Amino acid sequence: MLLIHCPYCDETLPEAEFAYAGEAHIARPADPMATSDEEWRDYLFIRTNARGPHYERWRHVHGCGRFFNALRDTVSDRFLMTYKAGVPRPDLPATEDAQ
Amino acid sequence: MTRFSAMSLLKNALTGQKGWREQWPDSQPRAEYDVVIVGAGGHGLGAAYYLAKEHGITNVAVIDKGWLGGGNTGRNTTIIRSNYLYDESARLYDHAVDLWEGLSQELNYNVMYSKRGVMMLAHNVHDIHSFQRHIHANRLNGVDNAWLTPGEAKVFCPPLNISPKARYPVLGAALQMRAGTARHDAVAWGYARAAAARGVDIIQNCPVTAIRRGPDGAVTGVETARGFIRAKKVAVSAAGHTSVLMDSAGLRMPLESYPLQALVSEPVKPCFPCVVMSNTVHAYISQSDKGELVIGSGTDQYTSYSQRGGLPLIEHTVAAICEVFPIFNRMRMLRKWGGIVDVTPDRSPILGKLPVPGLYVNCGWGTGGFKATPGAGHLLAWTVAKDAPHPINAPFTLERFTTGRLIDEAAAAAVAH
Amino acid sequence: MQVTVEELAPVARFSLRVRDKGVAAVGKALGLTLPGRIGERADRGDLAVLCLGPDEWLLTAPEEARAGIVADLAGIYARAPHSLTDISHREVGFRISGPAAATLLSMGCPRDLDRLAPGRGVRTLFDSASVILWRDGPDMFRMDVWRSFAPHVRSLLEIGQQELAAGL
Amino acid sequence: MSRYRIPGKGRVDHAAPVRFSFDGRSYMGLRGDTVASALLANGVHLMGRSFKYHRPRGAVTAGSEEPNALIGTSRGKGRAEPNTRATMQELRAGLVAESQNRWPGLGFDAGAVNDLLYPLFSAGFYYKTFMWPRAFWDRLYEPVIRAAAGLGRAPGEPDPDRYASRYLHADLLVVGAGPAGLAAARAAARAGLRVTLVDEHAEMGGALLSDPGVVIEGRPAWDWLAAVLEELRGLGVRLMCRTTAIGYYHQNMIGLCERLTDHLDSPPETAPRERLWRVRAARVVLAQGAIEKPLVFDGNDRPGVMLAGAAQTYLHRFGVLVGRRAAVVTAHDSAYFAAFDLADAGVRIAVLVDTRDAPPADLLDQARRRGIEVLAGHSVTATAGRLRIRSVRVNRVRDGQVAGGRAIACDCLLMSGGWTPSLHLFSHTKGSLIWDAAAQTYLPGETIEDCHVAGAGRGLWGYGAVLADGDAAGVAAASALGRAAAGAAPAVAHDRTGSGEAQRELPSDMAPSLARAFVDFQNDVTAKDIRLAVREGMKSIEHVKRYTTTGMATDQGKLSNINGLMIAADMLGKAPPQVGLTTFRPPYTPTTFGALAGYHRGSHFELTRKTPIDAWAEERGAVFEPVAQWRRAWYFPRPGEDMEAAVARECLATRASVGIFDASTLGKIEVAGPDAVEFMNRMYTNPWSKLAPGRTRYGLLLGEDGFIRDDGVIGRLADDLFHVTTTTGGAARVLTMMEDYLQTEWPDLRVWLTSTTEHWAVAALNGPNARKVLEPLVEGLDISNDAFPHMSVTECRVAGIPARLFRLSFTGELGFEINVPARHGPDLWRALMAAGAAHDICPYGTETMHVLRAEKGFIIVGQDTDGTVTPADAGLGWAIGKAKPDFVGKRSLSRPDMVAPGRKQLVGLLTEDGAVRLEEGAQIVDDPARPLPMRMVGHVTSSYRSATLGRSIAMALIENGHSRMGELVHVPMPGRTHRARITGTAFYDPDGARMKL
Repeated sequence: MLLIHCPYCDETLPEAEFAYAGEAHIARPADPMATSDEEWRDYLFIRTNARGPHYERWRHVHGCGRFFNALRDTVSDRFLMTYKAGVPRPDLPATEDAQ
Repeated sequence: MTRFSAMSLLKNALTGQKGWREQWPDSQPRAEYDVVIVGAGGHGLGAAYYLAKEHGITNVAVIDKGWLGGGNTGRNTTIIRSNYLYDESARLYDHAVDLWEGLSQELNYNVMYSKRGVMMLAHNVHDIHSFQRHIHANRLNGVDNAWLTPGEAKVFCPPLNISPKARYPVLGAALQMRAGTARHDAVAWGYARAAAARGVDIIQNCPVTAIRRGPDGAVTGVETARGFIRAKKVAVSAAGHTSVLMDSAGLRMPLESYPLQALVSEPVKPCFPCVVMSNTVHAYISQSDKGELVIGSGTDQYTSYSQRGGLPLIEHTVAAICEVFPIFNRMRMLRKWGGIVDVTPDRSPILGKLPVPGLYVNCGWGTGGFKATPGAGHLLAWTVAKDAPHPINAPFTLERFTTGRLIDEAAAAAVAH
Repeated sequence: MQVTVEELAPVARFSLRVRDKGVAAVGKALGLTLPGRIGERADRGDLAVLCLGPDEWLLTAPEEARAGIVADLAGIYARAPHSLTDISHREVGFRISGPAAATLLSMGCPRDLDRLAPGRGVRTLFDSASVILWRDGPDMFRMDVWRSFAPHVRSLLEIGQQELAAGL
Repeated sequence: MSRYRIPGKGRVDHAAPVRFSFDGRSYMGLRGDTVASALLANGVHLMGRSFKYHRPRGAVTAGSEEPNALIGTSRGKGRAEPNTRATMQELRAGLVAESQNRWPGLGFDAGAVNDLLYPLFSAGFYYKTFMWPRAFWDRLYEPVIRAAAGLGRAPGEPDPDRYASRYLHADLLVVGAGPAGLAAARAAARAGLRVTLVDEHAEMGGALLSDPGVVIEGRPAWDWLAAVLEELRGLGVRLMCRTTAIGYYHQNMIGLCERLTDHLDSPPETAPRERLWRVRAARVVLAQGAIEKPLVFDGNDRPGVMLAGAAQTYLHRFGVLVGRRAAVVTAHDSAYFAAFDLADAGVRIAVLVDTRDAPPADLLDQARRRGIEVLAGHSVTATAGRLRIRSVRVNRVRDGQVAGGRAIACDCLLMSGGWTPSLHLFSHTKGSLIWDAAAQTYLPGETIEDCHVAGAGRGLWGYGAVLADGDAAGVAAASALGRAAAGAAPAVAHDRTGSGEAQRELPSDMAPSLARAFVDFQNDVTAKDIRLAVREGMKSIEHVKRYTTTGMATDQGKLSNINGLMIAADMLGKAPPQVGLTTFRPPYTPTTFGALAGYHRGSHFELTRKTPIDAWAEERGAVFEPVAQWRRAWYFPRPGEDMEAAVARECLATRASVGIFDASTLGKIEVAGPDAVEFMNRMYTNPWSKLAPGRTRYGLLLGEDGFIRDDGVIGRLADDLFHVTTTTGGAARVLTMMEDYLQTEWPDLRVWLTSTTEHWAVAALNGPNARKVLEPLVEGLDISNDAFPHMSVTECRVAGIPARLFRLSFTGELGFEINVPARHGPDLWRALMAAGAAHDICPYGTETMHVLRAEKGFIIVGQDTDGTVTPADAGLGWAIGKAKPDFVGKRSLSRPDMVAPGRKQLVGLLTEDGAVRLEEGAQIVDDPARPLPMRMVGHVTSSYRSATLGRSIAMALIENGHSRMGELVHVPMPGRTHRARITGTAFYDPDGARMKL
């Protein structure tokens, strides 16, 4: 069971209170009807599936209820950082090599 | 290759087992191959074997970052079945079962394919409807799958708890007799030995770091830890690691890799004659020929390559087993392990050509890859050899995610309201 | 080890949702300052306000105060748009008290209760049920559970009490 | 007192005899004994049979790593378990123990015939045979193989015991209460940390319990131990015996399994048998010590052959002599101390064989003083004896040359191949292991967890070193958490240090093919098998392990892994690290399923949600069906009625007069805020801007993939307030989906969502007389058709209860849904029943609801749709706001395959023979004459007998169904094929007049 820091509660809490919500920073196109089938497929289905640091979303569902973003190393499962929804995608911490 | 026979066994028994030779050589990579297969699991080794045997293509290398059969092939609960709903899936998996049936003889290697029957439990009205739909579709597709009453299910699997008072009472079951299990390692070893005997190079502990393409966009070979290997055709059969590899070829995949856990109990005398699956309570169980109860768990909720997996999932899985089989409550878990499964949006595999000339993929099997091993290998070999999909794997394209023709077995078993 | 579990009498419960400038206005209408940090609580007489999320508060008050609260906040809606939803009947409250209260809760709550100071409250988990856990004192907790989850939670707590009684 | 027990010696209670039985024979042991120590005290070494060859075996260890002495234990009905370690199971009054994997008996076991066939049963044997003729595998070979499998017998009855679990949070968790663990816990606790110290044994102390002669801080080991435990208790340290750390999970979560009652004569009725602890510790110290390695030589598995350290433990902890005339063979100094202690206790040491040419002089000196003959540079090449060792064959070895041997009589043989640091939990963290060439063993390397290995676990030897290391680990943990801590490395006198050399198989003059030198005792894997596996191309230890099954027995390779690795490496001519090490997998020792399941058994496996009306329905004899987590009244049979009769009656009564239905489980979401209508426009397919307050509308929700996810009637209570209803199973999913879009895509919208599902109890009143029943109960509201038309909503009082009143119909009849606060649900229900009595009001369940809606052609999401159905497919195109620029899922509806011909579309289906009810899930074909596989064009989604229409009705998804009205299709069933005609889905009152009465 992971330990996750909720950026809204500002507490580090057990995974049991959280729900994973998929890759982060995949914004819904502003005008979906203007997208091509390929662009729409990318939005719906294509995922980075990074081996190493992975930008992803979690929800503190049994807590403050907020969706937020996290950067987690999918090899070690370590959280490198978590940040509030809407915050622009931060760069990789220099220390982390991207596998 | 020393052929296994009653005679060779006896001879070796009398000569202190001295006669056995290497089952496959641990090859060094050559500069060029006609076909490079990335991933020496059952699927990849099978593809190499069928390329050599059925298509006469023997200048083939199977390359793995670790030891052959060390991935999901050796980390699953070995359930084999083909009672899928959609025509496409039913044909795909039934093709595999056809090959399973003669595989030991085909490979001269006992893969211990055990047709002990797979029974899927229905716990509510919705399950019943869903199973009936499967059974009717299977019947018209020529796939065996029969409905059992709770009493019949209990006769087929005595440890089953069919009390109507259970939190999830057993209201019936769907049984595929032709389904069962096999010895997972033996499948990889058997294919490796038979492929090597036909001239295939098996290159272990040699991570493939990138797929290279020429100016015309076509595949030119693979970069590996032991240097560049030239090949006009590259087939990637690397399960959870497919996304990373494809990325190097400029292809982004509709895949996510999740940790999948499984566990075994201490070995006990035979007490469990078949395979039982309950998708509603998430319990998957059989007993190995060694006596261990082999139990499948679910995937953790987050993507991961750590092969660790959490305790809560194991707790839930074991609770589910004890709910359906209360007599196992005092049994003990001996060991649990984790694999990495690659899952597509519709939970069906992608098996075929890719937009990149000379590049082929076999991935997205999720938690169900082992059962398809011979079929996947066979169809991948066909697709590579003919540079065109076999009719059976033709629907399992990458394009379906653009056009919307998904093959979604799980959605078809939608939740009741 | 001693611990008692009792079901509490019904109270008026509201889910209050408001943000930005509205927060101060709503607080004013309620006659207190809405606590700004998740887990913090403010009281005014029988009215307790617990901050559950960045724009979410739980109000509890005696049932007879319900109409008053609704009227007070309706009055400022135009100035301070918000959502005030009556959830009085959605939840059932339990009080868990005694020296072994925290131990009993540890059978289902994954949080480190040593870090939940008296006077605070949070939404968390008990077994499979989402609950709101108030710590009213060192050995006194309150747990709000959705109505249909309450029998399950209650029954688990009873099993836990029996374990403690057996001394194992 | 038996002749193997030393009066007054050990930590057992000599004043408290305990009677137990083994294989039907009654024995006497002492309180504090394990089954193994008690049997040994009675001179019994033979405790089990091996897996493959059924060779007689005795206890080889005194701990949880025991591979041989596995027994069945039981105490009364339902309380039996196989494969219990006799070396760990404490004696309790009346314990019934049985040996395993033998027939007819332990002494004479027919299965032992396998032992004679060993030349045939080599590693990988199974893969090479049983293939001819093909058919024999299923019918003959596999059944025979399976029948021979397994050790103990699985339990046959449900388990009456309880199991528990808790979460625990600590600053420091120390695993292992030997000297290192005790020192670590003490240092950290003195610095004020929240410390938990666990040990798998019945009491704490670890190696100290077997070395009472050591003096620590001026006190004999056992006095020091008592004092430290006292101090730890005083410092508030949580001390947990009989507690095994089973696994090390992410971010310092460790699973513990505590055995609470198996050692008790008569446990309290309500006490749990075991408890699973989920510990989250800021820091972890692993002080699990080291496990002694067996030596590998022919006959090293005979009963009476035992690890030297185990013999020392039986002597000191239990006052038990494992024999009277002991031989010792060792590659490590530690066995000398075992020999000395046994000698001092009166055991005749027949010989001490040291594989090393030059053992330490002081040890030789001490041996000489005790009159022990030490044969340095010697090897053991064989043992003799059937059910118990009788003699050992000893050979001199000079520069690889093995001289002829001589047999030396003995009744037990103590062996030591050195020690393996116990790194199982460390490697659960994916921590790296580093090969120490000098010590020929793996030591802990790097790990990402906040974890520290202390003591023998990292290769240290001798009490002084281990205690100092533990103390340092405690200090380090404290300072890591910002607590100043003063170290106090304990002074040690009479320390026992030492070293040794690593061996493969011991040198032998025997033909290798004949040697039965066991590496994995339980699985009967010999050195020869491992060499064969390598010869056959198994070049990684993972392959060797899987091919030979070495290390896969219930001890998980605790005894065999390193020996197996050394032999494989030798065969490959590589250094062990090049061959690898099989990963240790949780749990550390086998863990009871019940403990993992914890409270989640029977009714607690998963909770069952019940509505406020549930009790009333139960009273009324309702039959229930599970829907998602809820249980819902399915139908209300009257005496003598079956389901079909009851449902027919409920349907007719509702259509004829009035029926009442508990709709409380429907999901309800309050959507409130100035931007509520904009939010609804974006989420649902329908247009909402023009829906006036006080009006309701059927809402359709898609996934972004364009497929139907959920539906429900939605009422607009005010400009900025919607009362959304969802399907019962969809409630949580829909709210999550809404929150997701709201929080991450449209955070600018001023709208808030609140689940009110459980705030409201809902009674649905349907039928031509519904208004007559309701009218008298409604206060201050005209509910006539003109004042309160179909699809209206308002707030009012019903039966004196504040209510939200909907006028809508899921049955096709005049209908109302009355929402009242949940606690008032039963009052409302009773009031309606009373008011309805005059109209023969009929309570109905979900089945009748399904039939009534099907007669009207209303779909049920999840039954008539299955996650692959678009609004157009379902004939719900009308529910799409054509003018809206966007809503969730809109874009996907124009993907090529979503508009391509041949999609399956929802239609009605009427069998030619109205008496035939099609099966739900039945498949539909155009030409039933075709051979298999037959082309299927669709399937039946809903099918009922309609009492109202006096015939069966069905709905189906059929390719191009909407353009095939009136066509005949075929439904092949086993036995016969039914013919049915494609129709519209509205079978009853198609123009909907009855809803608008």
